[in-house]
Amino acid sequence: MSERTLAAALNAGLRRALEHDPKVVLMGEDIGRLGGVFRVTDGLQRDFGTERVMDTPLAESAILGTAVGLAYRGYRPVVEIQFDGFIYPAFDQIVAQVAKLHYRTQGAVTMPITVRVPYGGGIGAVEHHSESPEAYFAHTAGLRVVTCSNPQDAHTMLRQAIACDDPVIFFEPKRRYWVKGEVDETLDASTFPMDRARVVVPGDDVTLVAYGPLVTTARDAALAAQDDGISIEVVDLRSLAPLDLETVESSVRRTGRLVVTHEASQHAGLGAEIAASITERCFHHLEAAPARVTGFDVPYPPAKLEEHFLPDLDRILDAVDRVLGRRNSLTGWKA
Amino acid sequence: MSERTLAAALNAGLRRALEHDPKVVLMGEDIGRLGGVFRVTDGLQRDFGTERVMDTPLAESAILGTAVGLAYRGYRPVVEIQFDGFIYPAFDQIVAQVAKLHYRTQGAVTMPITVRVPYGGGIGAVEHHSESPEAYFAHTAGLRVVTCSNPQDAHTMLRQAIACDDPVIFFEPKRRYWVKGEVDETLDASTFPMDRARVVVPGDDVTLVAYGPLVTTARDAALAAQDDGISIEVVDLRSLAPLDLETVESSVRRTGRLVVTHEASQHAGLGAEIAASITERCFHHLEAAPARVTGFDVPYPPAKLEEHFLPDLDRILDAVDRVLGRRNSLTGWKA
Amino acid sequence: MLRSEISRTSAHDDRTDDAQAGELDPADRRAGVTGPHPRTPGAVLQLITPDGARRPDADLDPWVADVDDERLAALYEDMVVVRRLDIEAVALQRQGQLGLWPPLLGQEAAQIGSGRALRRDDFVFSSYRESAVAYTRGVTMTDLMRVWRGTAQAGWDPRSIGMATPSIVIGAQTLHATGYAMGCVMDGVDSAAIAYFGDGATSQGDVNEALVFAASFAAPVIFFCQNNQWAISEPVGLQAMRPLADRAPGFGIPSLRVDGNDVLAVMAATRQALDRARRGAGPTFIEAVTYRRGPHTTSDDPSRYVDPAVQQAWEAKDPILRVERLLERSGHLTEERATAVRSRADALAAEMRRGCTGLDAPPPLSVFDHVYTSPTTWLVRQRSQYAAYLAMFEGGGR
Amino acid sequence: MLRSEISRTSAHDDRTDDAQAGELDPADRRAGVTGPHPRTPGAVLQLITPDGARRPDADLDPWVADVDDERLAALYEDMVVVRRLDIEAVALQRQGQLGLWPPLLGQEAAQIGSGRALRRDDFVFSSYRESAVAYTRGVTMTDLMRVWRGTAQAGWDPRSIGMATPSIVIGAQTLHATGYAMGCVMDGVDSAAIAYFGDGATSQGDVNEALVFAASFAAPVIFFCQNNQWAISEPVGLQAMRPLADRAPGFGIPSLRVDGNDVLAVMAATRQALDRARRGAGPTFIEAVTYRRGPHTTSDDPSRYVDPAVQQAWEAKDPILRVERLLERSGHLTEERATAVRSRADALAAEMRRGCTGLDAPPPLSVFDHVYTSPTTWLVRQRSQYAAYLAMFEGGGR
Ligand SMILES: Cc1ncc(C[n+]2csc(CCOP(=O)(O)OP(=O)(O)O)c2C)c(N)n1
Ligand SMILES: Cc1ncc(C[n+]2csc(CCOP(=O)(O)OP(=O)(O)O)c2C)c(N)n1
Ligand SMILES: [Mg+2]
Ligand SMILES: [Mg+2]
Repeated sequence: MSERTLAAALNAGLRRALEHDPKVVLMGEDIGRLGGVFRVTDGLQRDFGTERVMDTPLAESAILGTAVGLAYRGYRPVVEIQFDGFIYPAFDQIVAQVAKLHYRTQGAVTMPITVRVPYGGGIGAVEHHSESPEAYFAHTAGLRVVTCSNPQDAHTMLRQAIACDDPVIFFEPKRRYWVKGEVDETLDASTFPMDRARVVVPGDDVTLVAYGPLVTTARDAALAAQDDGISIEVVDLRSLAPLDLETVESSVRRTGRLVVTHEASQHAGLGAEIAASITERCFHHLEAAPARVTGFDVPYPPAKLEEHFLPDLDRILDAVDRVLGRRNSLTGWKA
Repeated sequence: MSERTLAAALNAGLRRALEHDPKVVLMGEDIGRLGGVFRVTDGLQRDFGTERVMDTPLAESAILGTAVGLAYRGYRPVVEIQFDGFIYPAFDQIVAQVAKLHYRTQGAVTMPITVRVPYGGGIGAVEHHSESPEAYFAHTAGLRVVTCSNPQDAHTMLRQAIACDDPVIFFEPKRRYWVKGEVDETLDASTFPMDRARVVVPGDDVTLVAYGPLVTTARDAALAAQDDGISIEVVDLRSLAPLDLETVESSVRRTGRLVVTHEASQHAGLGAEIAASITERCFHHLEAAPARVTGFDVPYPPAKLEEHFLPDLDRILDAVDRVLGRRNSLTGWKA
Repeated sequence: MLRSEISRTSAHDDRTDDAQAGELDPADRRAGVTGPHPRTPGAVLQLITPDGARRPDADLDPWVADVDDERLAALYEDMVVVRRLDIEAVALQRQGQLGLWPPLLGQEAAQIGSGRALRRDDFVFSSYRESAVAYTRGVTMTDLMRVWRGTAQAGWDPRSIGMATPSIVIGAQTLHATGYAMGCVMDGVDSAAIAYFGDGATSQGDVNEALVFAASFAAPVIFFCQNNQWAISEPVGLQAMRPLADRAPGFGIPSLRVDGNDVLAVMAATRQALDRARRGAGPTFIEAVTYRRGPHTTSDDPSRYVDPAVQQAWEAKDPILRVERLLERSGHLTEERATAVRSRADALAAEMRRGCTGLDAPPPLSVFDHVYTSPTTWLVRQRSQYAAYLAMFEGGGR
Repeated sequence: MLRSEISRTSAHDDRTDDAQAGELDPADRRAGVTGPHPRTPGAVLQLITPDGARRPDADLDPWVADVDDERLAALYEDMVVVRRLDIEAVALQRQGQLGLWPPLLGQEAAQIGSGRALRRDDFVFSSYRESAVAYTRGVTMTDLMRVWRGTAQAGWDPRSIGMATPSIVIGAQTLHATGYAMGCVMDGVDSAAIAYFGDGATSQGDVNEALVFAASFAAPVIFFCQNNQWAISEPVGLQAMRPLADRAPGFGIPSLRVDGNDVLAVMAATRQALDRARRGAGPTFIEAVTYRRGPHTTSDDPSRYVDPAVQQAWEAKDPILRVERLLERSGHLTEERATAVRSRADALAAEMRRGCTGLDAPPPLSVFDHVYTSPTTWLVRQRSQYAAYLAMFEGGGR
């Protein structure tokens, strides 16, 4: 047990995976001597060599495509995409090959590929460095999509992802890379599977579903709401595909109210799926329509505007007020 | 006014656009002498020349990327992607460039690009030829995403898409290419904008939202339901981004019941967005949770299994029964 | 006119060494010289002429020194068989037994010559048209039919056959082959990967990225490009201004341009490339110059774009006929043997037909199988709901 | 080891013609010969040596015959200015006034020499590091700051400047340039497009597809690759086994390899390429061999991967110093003039600083502007809801 940043917890996870399984190889741009632009792979090439920690030429489709070939050969490639906005050149290999090969071959070929993607905004970056493309992958059958919100999960879930025989898109909340927390590396990875959601703050009045970078914000919102006498249950989704709807459902059956938040745009985002699925499952328990607090349906804006794009504590609490029928920003608003 | 197949209506739409505006150019694989694998561009290269109807090398990213350059130069490229499953190599150019350039340049540069994509299943094809990737694009801010269900709309909407200064992903329901209908080429394109949904069958008990290839199926379902004394209102969505939620909303306010159907997988698909949005807007009018009838959350299956993937009349009617509280397949089903 | 359709064809001439030597202009010469073979730029390596004459070639001959008339006859038999199977598959499609078929007529030598050069432990990553390669890998007649009949998305177990499931997305497989080859090096074995792709595929980003990675990692991979002159209706001259073999050297990958209708030359080139791969000398690019004599697939209508005269010219360069002539001349193709070859081909075709027509639709609920290595709660639920739905009908319908 | 880090550097030697002539092995020679210049393979064209000597070159000289000492002095001034601006921008970033800055230190000649070769009606598609090119296009000091301060996603109106907004996605812009160039042909004008990209970018599928399309459509586009030896921490030797200029000829595109620290050679090469483009002779690929002397961006830490000795060697090849020496020798750089140049640079730097610090955050609701050319019902609603939300706080908060 030691205190680590989220980035360091990932680094330790990669190290453990490299030690544990000789078939694990790391690939990506600048992951070697530089240790990755976020230093998540710091020191790994030095310790495991250039054959297991490979700097690749600058071509994302090729990184994924060669990872597929390595998987055919029995390897477990762990691929780094430098930033969220640079995963799109690899989209074809991911959705048409990585996601479908196990299905296509009726199980004969597995694709134990982990794709690590630093994602999300809030770091004042230039374009393409702040996106949340998780819905594209969650909509793609055959992929597992997960994201972590704290150092312990970062460590454990990454090891689970690498050990998983299915392809996993592993979204890392880049603005939380430097958040610190206790990490127990000896925690048995199997005790809490990566596809399970977790109630991180128990509560009775409203279920607040968040994931990745916004879990911290959601916790803060729950804390702030206490002062108003509102009890929020915060669920950290962790897995975006498949969704652990059971955990959300059992919470909403108690609270009767659901707020979902994510940074990605609203239209056809994950929030829609959670709202729709929970409505299907708990229609008669719902006291109000599920509310979504998300990025707007605009491209990611310039850094100086991102605070007006990203959900924050106040916008979340405003939605909490809405599902509780309290005065909120839409009180009196007319379309 | 003349009777045409949907494919011929599109062909006539392209012809009109080429005649009308010298800046319109067509690009794609095999669209020239062959006239496209579905013959949608038949005869156009012969009549407008190789400079306005261009066979391109076999590279989708380049087709979109050069279309961007042509748009910079003032052209209105109309691009054909040969099949749904081959749009992914162009994904980066579409989501990172085409969708964002107008926003990025604060309106200085427009991207009047139309991307025609034959999509959907039901034609007994091999892999990658039956997909419904619309949600990926609908989730991408800056794109307009539309689809047509009949020859008249095919013709008019395509002309509207080409005339539109925003990029439009134009999904063509390939299994309906040979469906015939009356087409009035003189219909003023502006009378009914392409971003408006249309009630194609009026009804009182259930609102059934469909688009593209399933509109025909939805109409058939409405007809069949009449025998059971059930009155279904069928809404042809036409535009998937932006959504015309007003039309759906005003229908659901009357019926209190919503069924949405599409071929794409369910998880984070368009159905979720429609269900969630309508729940937000009409929560107190809903008598039952909106139901979705969609492709399953599996990769598109081999041809001999596609009937067990695609929504059909019976599966739609089963969901209609469900929202009506009638006996249905889930009566007595236990999770 | 934006580009000249006429001028661009010359770069793709298929003439062999001697014929072409004097005709290229100096600029072409400069740009066109390829890897380890300091030959006439753009020239096509050949060992058996269309007339069935054996041409000596100092570079290639050593690689097929072991191919005596007996072995050549075996290659001949392979080619006759795969042509027969191809004809049968077309017939099956016409009769509604297959949804689609991509004929290989004309490309038998390119596929047999390369496929037979491989070792069991090598691994093939192909496109959709390589049924003859699949045949050389030992794919059964029935398995060959699955994808095209629509009963499965893949016909065989890639690992046991040593051949990946065909890639329908153009070019994607070249990266898979490169990654696999990187894995061979890591494993310390001298197996190689071979990627099959078409002339049209060379325009795809993926194929070029594969060249970049293969060069950078010195991967033991063969890029085997069947230049059959067409990508559906598009001539190779639209894809590339230079012979395709000229592309690779700029990436640091040596290339060979070989007569793709000459089974012996193809085999020699492939073996040479495999030898480089096994020696740790990295990737090789082979352009096999051939011709797609059938439609792109059974859905295609080549009458819209093919010039019959060109088609005829290529028929004269038939890959089987030239070996037949050579073997006849050397007395190794007796009437008896020819008959035996034909009946073996017929027997396999019959086996294929039986296998094909015997393939039934998979059970409905198998649509949910193998999405993940272990079923997820969500898919189990979806499946069970669909089972409940199907059960409604069993009981006599809704 | 999977690949040899050492052996691969040799292909990227930056030595000029004479120096390198005898050293390449025959295979390298064969593969390395580039387009219209039948020179020593891999050799780097140069007109001004690092010592400031003017080297004659029969091929290049005619293209800069008009560049007398006065004009050379103007290029010198340009380079001094853009270096000064670059230094100011780095300082602004360190002071928290910019979010990020990608320095161009060392690449002044490559950008000024090419930028100044362009006509007003040509169009630039660049990457993020080409602020000196933007300067030649007349972008204002304030506009140059917008993207990096984070007040906008684009700094200027591309159409009025004749330069697209920088492409951050590596390689994407090469396709835009190609399409634009195709449009020039259709319009019957002799304008050209130029695409700027880095050595790392050459590995991207998009860049290779751009070469395919440019060749196929004979597009009047210049592929201007600044080989600054690094893609963040990755040396060019990881991306390519051959000099980058060797790539294009295999696509049917002639190429030039030029000393990117020699403003005159760069200008000559670019003008030659532009002339080909205007004459309808199609695309040209230029590799400008240079060096990124600063960090990748202000966020980077090159001490992790740069060898100080290599860095020093490149400092000796400084692009400004050599012109300074040449002009001093010819008496065209008086103390007076040098002072004038410096104060102009300082003035512009001050203007840039003022412009930068004067840029405020855009109004909150502008986040909804320009998503479409006309607002959609849906966005109008989202905007109005957010306005209602913001209004809550104006009234004294929740
Ligand atoms: C990415 C992608 N785009 C388009 C297609 C549609 N398509 C199928 S085959 C083909 C032509 C391929 O030509 P070539 O590479 O020469 O192979 P050949 O068919 O001649 O064997 C095209 C365009 C595809 N399968 N994949
Ligand atoms: C598609 C894509 N992948 C990754 C990145 C991250 N990235 C930004 S710059 C860079 C290196 C680019 O190197 P090069 O092309 O040589 O240009 P230079 O920075 O040297 O000017 C990388 C990997 C990106 N911007 N786009
Ligand atoms: Mg072909
Ligand atoms: Mg660089």
